[in-house]
Amino acid sequence: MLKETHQISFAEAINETTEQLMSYDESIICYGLGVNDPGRIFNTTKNLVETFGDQRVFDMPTAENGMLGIGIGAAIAGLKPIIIFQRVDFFLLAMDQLVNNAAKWRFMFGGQSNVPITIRLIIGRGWGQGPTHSQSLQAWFAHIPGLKVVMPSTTEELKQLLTASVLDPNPVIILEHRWLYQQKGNVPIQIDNRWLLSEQSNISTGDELTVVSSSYLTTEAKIALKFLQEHHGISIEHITLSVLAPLNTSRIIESVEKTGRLLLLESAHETCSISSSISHQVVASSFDKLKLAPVVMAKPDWPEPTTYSGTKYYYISAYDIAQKICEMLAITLDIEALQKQGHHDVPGDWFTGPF
Amino acid sequence: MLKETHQISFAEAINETTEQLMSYDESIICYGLGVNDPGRIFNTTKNLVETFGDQRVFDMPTAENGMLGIGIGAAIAGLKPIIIFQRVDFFLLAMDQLVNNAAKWRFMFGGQSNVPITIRLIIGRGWGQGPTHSQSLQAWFAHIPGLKVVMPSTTEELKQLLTASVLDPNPVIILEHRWLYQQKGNVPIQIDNRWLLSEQSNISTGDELTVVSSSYLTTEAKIALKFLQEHHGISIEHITLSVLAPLNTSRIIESVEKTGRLLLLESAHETCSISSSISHQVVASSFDKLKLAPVVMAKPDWPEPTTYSGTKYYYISAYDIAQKICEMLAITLDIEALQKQGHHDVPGDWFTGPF
Amino acid sequence: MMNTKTPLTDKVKVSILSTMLKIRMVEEAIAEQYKNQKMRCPTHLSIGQEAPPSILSALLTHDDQVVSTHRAHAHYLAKGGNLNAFIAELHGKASGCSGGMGGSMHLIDKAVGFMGSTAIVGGTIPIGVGLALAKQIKQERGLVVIYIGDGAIEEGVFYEAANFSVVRNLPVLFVCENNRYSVYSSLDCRQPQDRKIYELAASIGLQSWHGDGNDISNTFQLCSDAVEHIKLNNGPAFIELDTYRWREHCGPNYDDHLEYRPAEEIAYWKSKDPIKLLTKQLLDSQVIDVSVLNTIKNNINKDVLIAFEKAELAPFPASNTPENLTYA
Amino acid sequence: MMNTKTPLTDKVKVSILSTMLKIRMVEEAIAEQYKNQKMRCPTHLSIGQEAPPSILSALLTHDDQVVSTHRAHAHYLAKGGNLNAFIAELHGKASGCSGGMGGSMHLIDKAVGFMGSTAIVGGTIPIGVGLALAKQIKQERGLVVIYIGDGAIEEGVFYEAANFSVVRNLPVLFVCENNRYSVYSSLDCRQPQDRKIYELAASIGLQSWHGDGNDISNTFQLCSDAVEHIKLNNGPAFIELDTYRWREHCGPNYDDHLEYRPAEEIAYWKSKDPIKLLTKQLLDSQVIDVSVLNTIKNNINKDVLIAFEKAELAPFPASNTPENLTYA
Ligand SMILES: Cc1ncc(C[n+]2csc(CCOP(=O)(O)OP(=O)(O)O)c2C)c(N)n1
Ligand SMILES: Cc1ncc(C[n+]2csc(CCOP(=O)(O)OP(=O)(O)O)c2C)c(N)n1
Ligand SMILES: [Mg+2]
Ligand SMILES: [Mg+2]
Repeated sequence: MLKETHQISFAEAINETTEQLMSYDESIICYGLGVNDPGRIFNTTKNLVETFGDQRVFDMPTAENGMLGIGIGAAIAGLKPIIIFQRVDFFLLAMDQLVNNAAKWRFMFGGQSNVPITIRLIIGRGWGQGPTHSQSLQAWFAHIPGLKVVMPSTTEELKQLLTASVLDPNPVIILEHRWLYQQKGNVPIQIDNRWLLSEQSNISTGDELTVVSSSYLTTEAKIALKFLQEHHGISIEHITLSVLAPLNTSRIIESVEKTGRLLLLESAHETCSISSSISHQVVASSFDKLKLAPVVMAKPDWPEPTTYSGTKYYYISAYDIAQKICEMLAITLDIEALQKQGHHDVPGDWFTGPF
Repeated sequence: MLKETHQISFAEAINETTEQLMSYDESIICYGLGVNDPGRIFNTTKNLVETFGDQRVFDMPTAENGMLGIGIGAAIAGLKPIIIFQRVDFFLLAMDQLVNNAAKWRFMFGGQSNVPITIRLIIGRGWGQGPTHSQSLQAWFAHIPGLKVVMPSTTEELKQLLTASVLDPNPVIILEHRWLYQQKGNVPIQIDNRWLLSEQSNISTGDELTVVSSSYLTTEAKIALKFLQEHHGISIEHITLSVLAPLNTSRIIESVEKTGRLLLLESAHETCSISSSISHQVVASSFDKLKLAPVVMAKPDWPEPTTYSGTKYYYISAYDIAQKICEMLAITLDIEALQKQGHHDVPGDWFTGPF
Repeated sequence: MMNTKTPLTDKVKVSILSTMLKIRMVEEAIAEQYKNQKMRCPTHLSIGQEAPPSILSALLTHDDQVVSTHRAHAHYLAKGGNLNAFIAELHGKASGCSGGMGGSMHLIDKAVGFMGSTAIVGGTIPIGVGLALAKQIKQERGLVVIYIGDGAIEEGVFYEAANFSVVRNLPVLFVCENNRYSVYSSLDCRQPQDRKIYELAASIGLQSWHGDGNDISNTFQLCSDAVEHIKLNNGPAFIELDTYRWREHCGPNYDDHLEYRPAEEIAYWKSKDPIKLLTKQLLDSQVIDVSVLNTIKNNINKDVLIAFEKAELAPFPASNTPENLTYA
Repeated sequence: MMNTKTPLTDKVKVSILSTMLKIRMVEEAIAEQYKNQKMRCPTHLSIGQEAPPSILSALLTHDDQVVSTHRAHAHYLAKGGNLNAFIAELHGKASGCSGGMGGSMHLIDKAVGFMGSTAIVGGTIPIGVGLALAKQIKQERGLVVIYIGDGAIEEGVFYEAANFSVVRNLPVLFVCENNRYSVYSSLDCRQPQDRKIYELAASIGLQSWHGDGNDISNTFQLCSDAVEHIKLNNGPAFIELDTYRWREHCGPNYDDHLEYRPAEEIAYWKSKDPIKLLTKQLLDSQVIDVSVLNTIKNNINKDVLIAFEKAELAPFPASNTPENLTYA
């Protein structure tokens, strides 16, 4: 069935999807700090309270652990809460309720209650977000059985992923990168309640190497890969990993069995990361097919410094990716055109601070 | 310098080390739920309050996040708190203070304050500890730059590790397995303030395969390896990983370059585990030396069920380890003698519940 | 809404006594059997603390829900939780109320509104508030009772969840069973000396009551007032009831020899055994006679025996159960 | 210990005015310069909220320590924090008070007892209590001031840390600057309508005061009483001061057009500008004249210009700095 689409931004897609979901299923509620304020969580909750009322859409006290637990209770009672935290970092206060209750409730009561909550977490980056506004903790969540972890890469895939997350009977954490919010994409106009959490999707197919990315790193990877393809004819298979947990690496393994080379782009620190796990699984299953060891590019092992100079080489850029690919293919190419112009600490020229 | 030693249990070694440390350095304080109660945290805090007074040794309210933060504040002011949580699971309430403050304080203030706290966490297992009393979250901690993560395997190594942890200027998490507490070992009578956090130590050397273990799995591994050596002449290199973060895999890599085979015993779930990271690092550095892909044995991807029957195959046993080694060496051996006799859910016959 | 108060009739008194007896006798049977090492899980008995949930439950209907803590046996049984499923759960059997996955500390019986107890101190407080939020949003009848101990009061999550329940005017009743101890630790090292828990709760914005939990008629009055307050939609409420655990914190034994509790304190509370006192009152006033009492006890006894027999005979969960339970 | 009260002399008033002026002028310079895009970090200005820390700091000595929040500029400057290091920090320079690692939300100047501000709401509350615990254990002089907003009150960690400070009788002063908003959210959706924050604090066990933070002499009196209370070792204390943020939550601009705050409310608070009022009072009563006032302002102006100049010229941190800072 062909879907009609329209061009909207990632933030608009979140907003539209939420509105359609709440119309479709009146058990869905939506809350979080700032949900109804003038900012409307970067416009992702626009019009919701006007349409669905303040019983279903509401602001909350600054009390992350309590408010997550309350959402879990509401979910046990049959509601489907969407709970929003403006930074992953703030959500650290809620780990007890997340792990000890949300992840285990169904299990520890023998399957008698489900916890259909969706937790929207925003990952900050740049403009001095610094050590307490830029963490990316998907590895923590993926380590805990009972949780599903989703990291959309593109506006195109957002609508399906968010819909499937909200309608999923399990607790789902969806990590949204602040730098994706303005990206435009072709989005199906209507939601489809049969959509599944599709684990991976191919951005491009190729023979020489497999690249796996999630979230904003997909943007950087696309730039690098397009450049290598167009200017140097290098054919690379690019897979976005959208569902990090439960982790299914079959598509990645299939790809690596063809290309023999794997580059994993990791938006968190390397130790105990999802990329390390993928690397391990791929080696375990395809040791003999690999031409070289899988490579992980990750954030260095320190927090994001606030200073402008400290983020210049902190995040992986299209240039870095192209350089690493050349290294893995043992070739030398002119990739200077990939050097980023302008400020490295903003998603685009339109961004002038402060948040 | 030869150290005089004596035979004491793991719990006694913790107690003795703490007492000697507190005598040596009066900036050390010690607190946690039950520190001064009749149980004395399984006797690990015996006599402390009598010797050092209740200003330095005290019980606390059930308020994990607040109490960890208070320890961090005290550490910034120059004290060296040892804070004890009777289960890792309870510590989930304190993730905000751990990650946003303890791990980053030095970094985010440009190195002007250190946070010399030691956090003792106890890992529960068996006798129906179940989903909320048996978690092992070392992978979480190891993922966060700024934290050190220590997992002692034996009574012998405990004293050095605990001493070095407490005297370390950084936040250190030391994960103690409840099933190690009664194990006896030869322990240096006195502490030495020059002791370092030694990252790994060899339990045995061998040529055919490298086994890496931490915490209680070292006990199971030792049984398996001794049996394979004595009854079948199989020579295996056994390394205990005591410091999981910052992760230094050089000794493991050295060993694997000799043996060509690596078996990693993981006491947590596999996804985003420390074992996956070690596997990735070893493959990255020694791809050509490996005879086969590294193997990880881990807990299955669900919480510990409370029921007796549910833990029978949940944890990795000496038998499982021997079986996996046979598989990796592609040999068939009689290992039936390794099947555990008696109840699988207790550390020894002496244990009759309830906690 | 109308005044929903139930009067403390003789009939209600007998029902309260029956509930208390049931809890006591079940718990004593568990204590007795525990040494056989077939209930292999940490177990926190409610002996001595039977009165509060037995009284409150007499005022609750099937619309009302309950969440509880590690010490949940009394709350579960008082709310009408299935006895066979409970004893089977302690034995880790597939027929257990949590399919054997939870054990003593993780009980559930949704059929009677017992929505779950968990072992993390304070962990179910926001769960209960969330259940109440759902009632409000879905416009469903009934209230949610959140049982907690004096220790749980110290957790920030209590404060957070209580605050929200006031902000949204939710139908929730916090019941704090103050037995003065958290494991072995007395209130002294945990809370300010002269601070009253119910006053603290009141200052958060909860309508609050305090009483001796072993005083049946007074406790019934408090509970009735609190339930009515909530049913009239006047906002969330809080009841602090003094009570006492007779045995060790966790496990089947007495631990008086450890002397962390003054002998006089123990003796004082035992002298106020709510079961003995109410039994005497009902016998003295001839509401029941000894034969009625014996019938009640015999019936409980029979049920307990059957529950243990069934539990021991029941199969353990299938080996693929845990995997299947992890995700829906 | 002796009564340590400082009287509100004219000299003290002038010093308070100077501090307020310094904060206001520094903040306005930041707001002005922010658009040049050289201070590339989220920045929460204190304009409108100068009075409380300026007054309290007049009562603090170098033995007293301070921790603060995302909105820390006023607290830092009032405690005597180094201006050059502060402005350099906003520019992310190596000479910044946090070496450029922290930015506006993570300030420190240990030399004057400013022990750190962080960006997680409520995050420094237990840190401050821990500093006070260390003072008690080490028998060091002084108290610890913990600045928080009305939003931070909602975090469980406030409740937990406050409780412990009472249990251990620690020398700590909580100062809640109630500006009625958490980002754009008014108190209505966050806290019960008729609950007073200072009363809540009192019920936790903190000796509490409440006042209009723009009323200099009353606030001085409260602060003085609270500081004395703590110095006499009578236990931890809490002050709630009403105040108002003039500009947007984060960033240099006004955001009155968004209308999340009533125009009359904004006008009311601006009419109570503490700097204008105190200036007028001191001029009217001839404690200072216009030339003294201008000298104060000119000096501040000069210092601000120098600070910005230095900050802009200063080098960024070396590329290996972050790695070296992660572990000691
Ligand atoms: C978060 C957390 N911290 C600590 C514990 C250990 N613990 C188990 S029961 C208990 C006592 C709680 O006391 P209270 O709430 O008064 O309940 P009581 O046992 O007296 O019924 C404690 C501290 C826990 N289970 N969870
Ligand atoms: C734990 C946490 N939750 C949410 C935020 C987002 N946030 C930043 S400042 C702020 C407002 C806090 O309000 P208040 O404490 O009153 O301080 P004010 O900004 O009014 O000075 C919030 C919610 C945060 N930084 N940390
Ligand atoms: Mg208690
Ligand atoms: Mg505020």
